[in-house]
Amino acid sequence: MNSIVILNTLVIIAIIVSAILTVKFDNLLSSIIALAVTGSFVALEFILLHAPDVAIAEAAVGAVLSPVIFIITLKKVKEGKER
Amino acid sequence: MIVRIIIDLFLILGCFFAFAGAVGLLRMPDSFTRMQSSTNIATFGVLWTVLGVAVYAFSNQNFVFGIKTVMIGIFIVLTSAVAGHAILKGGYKHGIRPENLVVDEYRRDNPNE
Amino acid sequence: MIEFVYVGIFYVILALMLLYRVLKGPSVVDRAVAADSIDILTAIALIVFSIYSNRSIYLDIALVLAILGFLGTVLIARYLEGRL
Amino acid sequence: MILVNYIACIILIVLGFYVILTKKNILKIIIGMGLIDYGINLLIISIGFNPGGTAPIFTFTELKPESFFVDPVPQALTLTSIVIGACVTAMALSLVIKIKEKYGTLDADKVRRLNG
Amino acid sequence: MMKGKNRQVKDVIVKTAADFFTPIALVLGFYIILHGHLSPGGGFQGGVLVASAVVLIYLGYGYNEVSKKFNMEIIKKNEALGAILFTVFGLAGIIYGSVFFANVFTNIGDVGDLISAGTIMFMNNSVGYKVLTGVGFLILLMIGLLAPDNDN
Amino acid sequence: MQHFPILSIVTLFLGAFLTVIFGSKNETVRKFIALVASSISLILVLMLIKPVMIKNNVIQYWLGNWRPIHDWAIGIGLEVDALGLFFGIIAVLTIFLSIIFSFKYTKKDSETDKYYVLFLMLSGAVLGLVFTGDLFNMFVMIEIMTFAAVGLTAFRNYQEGALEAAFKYLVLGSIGSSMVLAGTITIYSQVHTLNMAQISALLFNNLTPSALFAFALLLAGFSLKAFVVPFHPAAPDAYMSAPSSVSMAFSGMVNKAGVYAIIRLVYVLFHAMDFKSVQILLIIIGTITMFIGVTMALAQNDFKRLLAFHSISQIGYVITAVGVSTALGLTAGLYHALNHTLFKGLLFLTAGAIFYATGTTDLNKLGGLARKMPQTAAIFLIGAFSISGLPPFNGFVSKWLVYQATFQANLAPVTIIALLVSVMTLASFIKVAQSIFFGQMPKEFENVKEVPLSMRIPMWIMAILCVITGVLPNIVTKYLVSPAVTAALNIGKYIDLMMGNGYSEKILGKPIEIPAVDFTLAGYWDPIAWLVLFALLLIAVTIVAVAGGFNAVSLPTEVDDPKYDVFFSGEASEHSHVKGNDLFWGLKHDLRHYFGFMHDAHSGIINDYALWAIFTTTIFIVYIFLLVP
Repeated sequence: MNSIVILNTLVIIAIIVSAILTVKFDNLLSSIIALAVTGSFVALEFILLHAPDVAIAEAAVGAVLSPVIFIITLKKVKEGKER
Repeated sequence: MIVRIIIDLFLILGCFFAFAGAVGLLRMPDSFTRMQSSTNIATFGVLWTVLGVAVYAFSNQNFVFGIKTVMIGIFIVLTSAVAGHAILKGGYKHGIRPENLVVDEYRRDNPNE
Repeated sequence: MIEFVYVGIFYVILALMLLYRVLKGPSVVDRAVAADSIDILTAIALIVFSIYSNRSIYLDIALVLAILGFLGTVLIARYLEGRL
Repeated sequence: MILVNYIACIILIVLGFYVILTKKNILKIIIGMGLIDYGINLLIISIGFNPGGTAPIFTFTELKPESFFVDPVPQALTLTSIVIGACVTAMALSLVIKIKEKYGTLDADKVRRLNG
Repeated sequence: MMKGKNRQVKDVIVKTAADFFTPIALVLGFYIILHGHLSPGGGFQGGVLVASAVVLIYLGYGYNEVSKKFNMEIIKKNEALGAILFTVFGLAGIIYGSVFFANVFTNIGDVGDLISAGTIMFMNNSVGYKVLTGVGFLILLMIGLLAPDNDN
Repeated sequence: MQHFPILSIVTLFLGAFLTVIFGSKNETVRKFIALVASSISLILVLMLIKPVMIKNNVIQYWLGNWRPIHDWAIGIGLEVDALGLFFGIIAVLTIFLSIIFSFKYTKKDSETDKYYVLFLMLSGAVLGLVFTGDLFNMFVMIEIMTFAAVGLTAFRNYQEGALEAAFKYLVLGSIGSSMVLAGTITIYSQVHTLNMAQISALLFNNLTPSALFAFALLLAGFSLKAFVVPFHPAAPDAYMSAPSSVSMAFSGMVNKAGVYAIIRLVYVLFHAMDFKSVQILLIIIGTITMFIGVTMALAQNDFKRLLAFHSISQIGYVITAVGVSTALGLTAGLYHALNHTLFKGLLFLTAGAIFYATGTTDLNKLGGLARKMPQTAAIFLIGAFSISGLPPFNGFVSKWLVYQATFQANLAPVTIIALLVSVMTLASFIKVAQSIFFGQMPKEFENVKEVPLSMRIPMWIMAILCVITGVLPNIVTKYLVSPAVTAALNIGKYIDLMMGNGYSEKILGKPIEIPAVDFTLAGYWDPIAWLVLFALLLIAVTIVAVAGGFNAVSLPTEVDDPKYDVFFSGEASEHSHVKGNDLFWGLKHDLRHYFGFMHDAHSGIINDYALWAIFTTTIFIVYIFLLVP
């Protein structure tokens, strides 16, 4: 049980750090990448909390669908300074 | 018992290669070498870990588990290669050049890009 | 099977280390590569956790991450190439 | 274990609100809305968690007689919430594209023709 | 146009990967839709996965191929068809003497089979159909916005 | 009978989907589908009046036949009591008339298939919201409603600001939905059920800190959906840029859905009206809402934006009256909600007719249209008299009830503010009438014709309803309002019918007593009291005049503008038309600091609006934690 608590805490720390990165980046493309990373960590956390249904939805939406539409939008509005 | 030792060996190997890949990704000097190091995670780290898990599953007669795990390993190896190729090419065309470059063969072969 | 959890913890620590590269990475390429590696590490941690809790249904999520996780990276590459 | 989750949810929600309040790029504001979604979904799932439980899906093998399920209702709620969040994100992004075409900018300070 | 054709030949690795992974993504998505009442996942998740196969095809072949393959108007109508099917399966509960969303046809199949669980399975599949067409429509729309940029 | 509520919801959604399939090419088909769906839904809901309103039943319906097991609700239930049905009737009426109006009104738009799809989804979501008995289902319906409303706001995206308004609405609405969801799940974490009847039973005398937190979050979220004041700034933008038929639906249904949710929350779910502090909170919010709404409306120059601010102001009346928490106050609030739907829908339709005929709603460009559009002018006057509370029309009845309720509850300052707001409403509608229908007609409107018959029919229906509800208040009160009031106060019955007989007694201990509903519609006439009231009113006006005026800024008399010249007969009459801007300039000049401040506060920047919403939510949380228990 104890090791699961450690694993959970680590994943939570990863979620928080990547969320802070999402907020911190001024470059939109980097921000989107950090958002996708947050999404995959959140999916992992859902599995640790035994919610596989939600985790699949989160992995499909947060790590696949939403980066795709965000990047297409970013390309369309062309404001990302890519470096 | 011998199975346990094999599994542990596989897992330790996987951990080692993944660790090496991560350290490389952190410590390498420029984007291209970092990219090379990240493939370490995707190939050797994944492969050994997946093998270990699969051996455990098969030894416990849990065939669904083993087959799914092996499939995941194969897919990760294939997709990460594709992703690495694409991101390298994208980065190069975007204007990121390796440091200490001696011969730029891509530029030599595709002079007008 | 308690040792599988330790493997998972190790991989999550590696992912945390890679977040430093996401933070630092001088160019978007570095960030994308690090994010791709984090996806892979997440998938492995998922495998390990699912065999720890002995539910094979958890592997579907890892399957999704493994098959479709590279889409975002390739799309970012196309974006950088300027021919999306 | 759960306390850490609650703290993380609050941090995620606060970060999302921080983005909405301070960032002037409307695309960034949508990213902030995504962060709020993550925080609330995590909150719901954490409320439904039951230490020692397993996923509320019945399979014939792999389930021991003494194992029990975590609360399935919050998972259903979160699923709905994720679907709605995805729809809202897609809608907002299409609006952003149209706003960019019409206004020529993404700055929230300049997208203010309706005021007073 | 010539330039675009030239490009397609060059990026052979991504194209091969798209060739290889599109069927796998489709199979995975349909597996998740069809086993929605047995394993994690269901209509929405599988639908999103199937729809992201569109992105794969786009990455491999470019917009022209995608726009040749798919007809937006028909996809839109199919999405509404999925929604109508869902509602009709809900109404079947009323028609067979019970209340809305009631689970009728429960005598089909055994517990744990692919075809079992009565109306729930049908509703799950129609949701999957709706989502895969709906999200596919969304992605096609988004890609279509990029099409003018793609030419120059 | 039992299936009517779900069928009325499903019909609308089914109509939306069928429109996509069959109506994407053919205009007639989609109009036919929309008309059929809305009229079926109208008939189904109206047939519920007899059992629910008159015989005082409550229809309960468990989706999928998941009834409560061991006194524990596990399924999603629909529960139609008189309160829900009251708002349901308002909603279906609005839907039906709005769809008839939009047949001709959207003639110039392309892609009207999307219009009908989104509109039918919006109306289905509102019906689902008022009929449901499940807290999470309420959230889902609110979210669908917001989504469809955003789509409809952006429908005329060639117009100035439609996209911007839609974006602001979307961001604010998503903040509100997050608050509602967080509140819902906080309640769930305490009582582990989502059925509203069971929550109501389990939260009785059991307000733990988490329940209080949930109450504050839900109140803030629903207030955002009802657009009360600190949350309002998305509303005028959205109402202004949406098509008029949709603006009517917004003020008729979407606002009312928020009001319904607030009533359900404070009366049924939390029994919160027993607390004096919650009453005071609602009354303060409502008073601020009606005052700021009307003063902002005075300063507007666009007809629809002015109407939108009036809509906010009238919602303030409703919230104030609901907050008084006596039976009379609730009656006043519900009656005013009904009337608001009627006259505000009427006014929005008038705005739509003017836009259809002339292509603009800017008050400074219009004028003298009464000669060209006599019927529209007559209808507009009926609506304007109703909203300003002139005696034969319905606004008088409900406003009188509001004054009476607040005055009986020893809240004379609120009564004074309500009177003042009513006066300002009349003033601003004089401005509208002057600048649109009377005065000089600009030359470019020589060829304006009356709008077609299918647009006049819903306007006339609403006008007649306005007169009927104004002339026959006793009948309306007896058959529509007072059953709803009784249902809102009779919580024990609500719980019993959902969870099985005896459940509420087991949990609540004793049957909750229904307070006697005391209607004295003839009016409360106590001469001394009214004398004091008028004296206070005079003093208030004096204070306002003193506070704003008496400073020595010279008035712009020496400006060389011909419109300030003395007017003699026989001159060219170009400058004799008094524009909308020019009316009440004295008041605006005297109160210029206030108006300037409010104008700057409505800055149009989304970050500011989000800041208002979040800040007010924080205040709610702090207030409720400090004062409620």
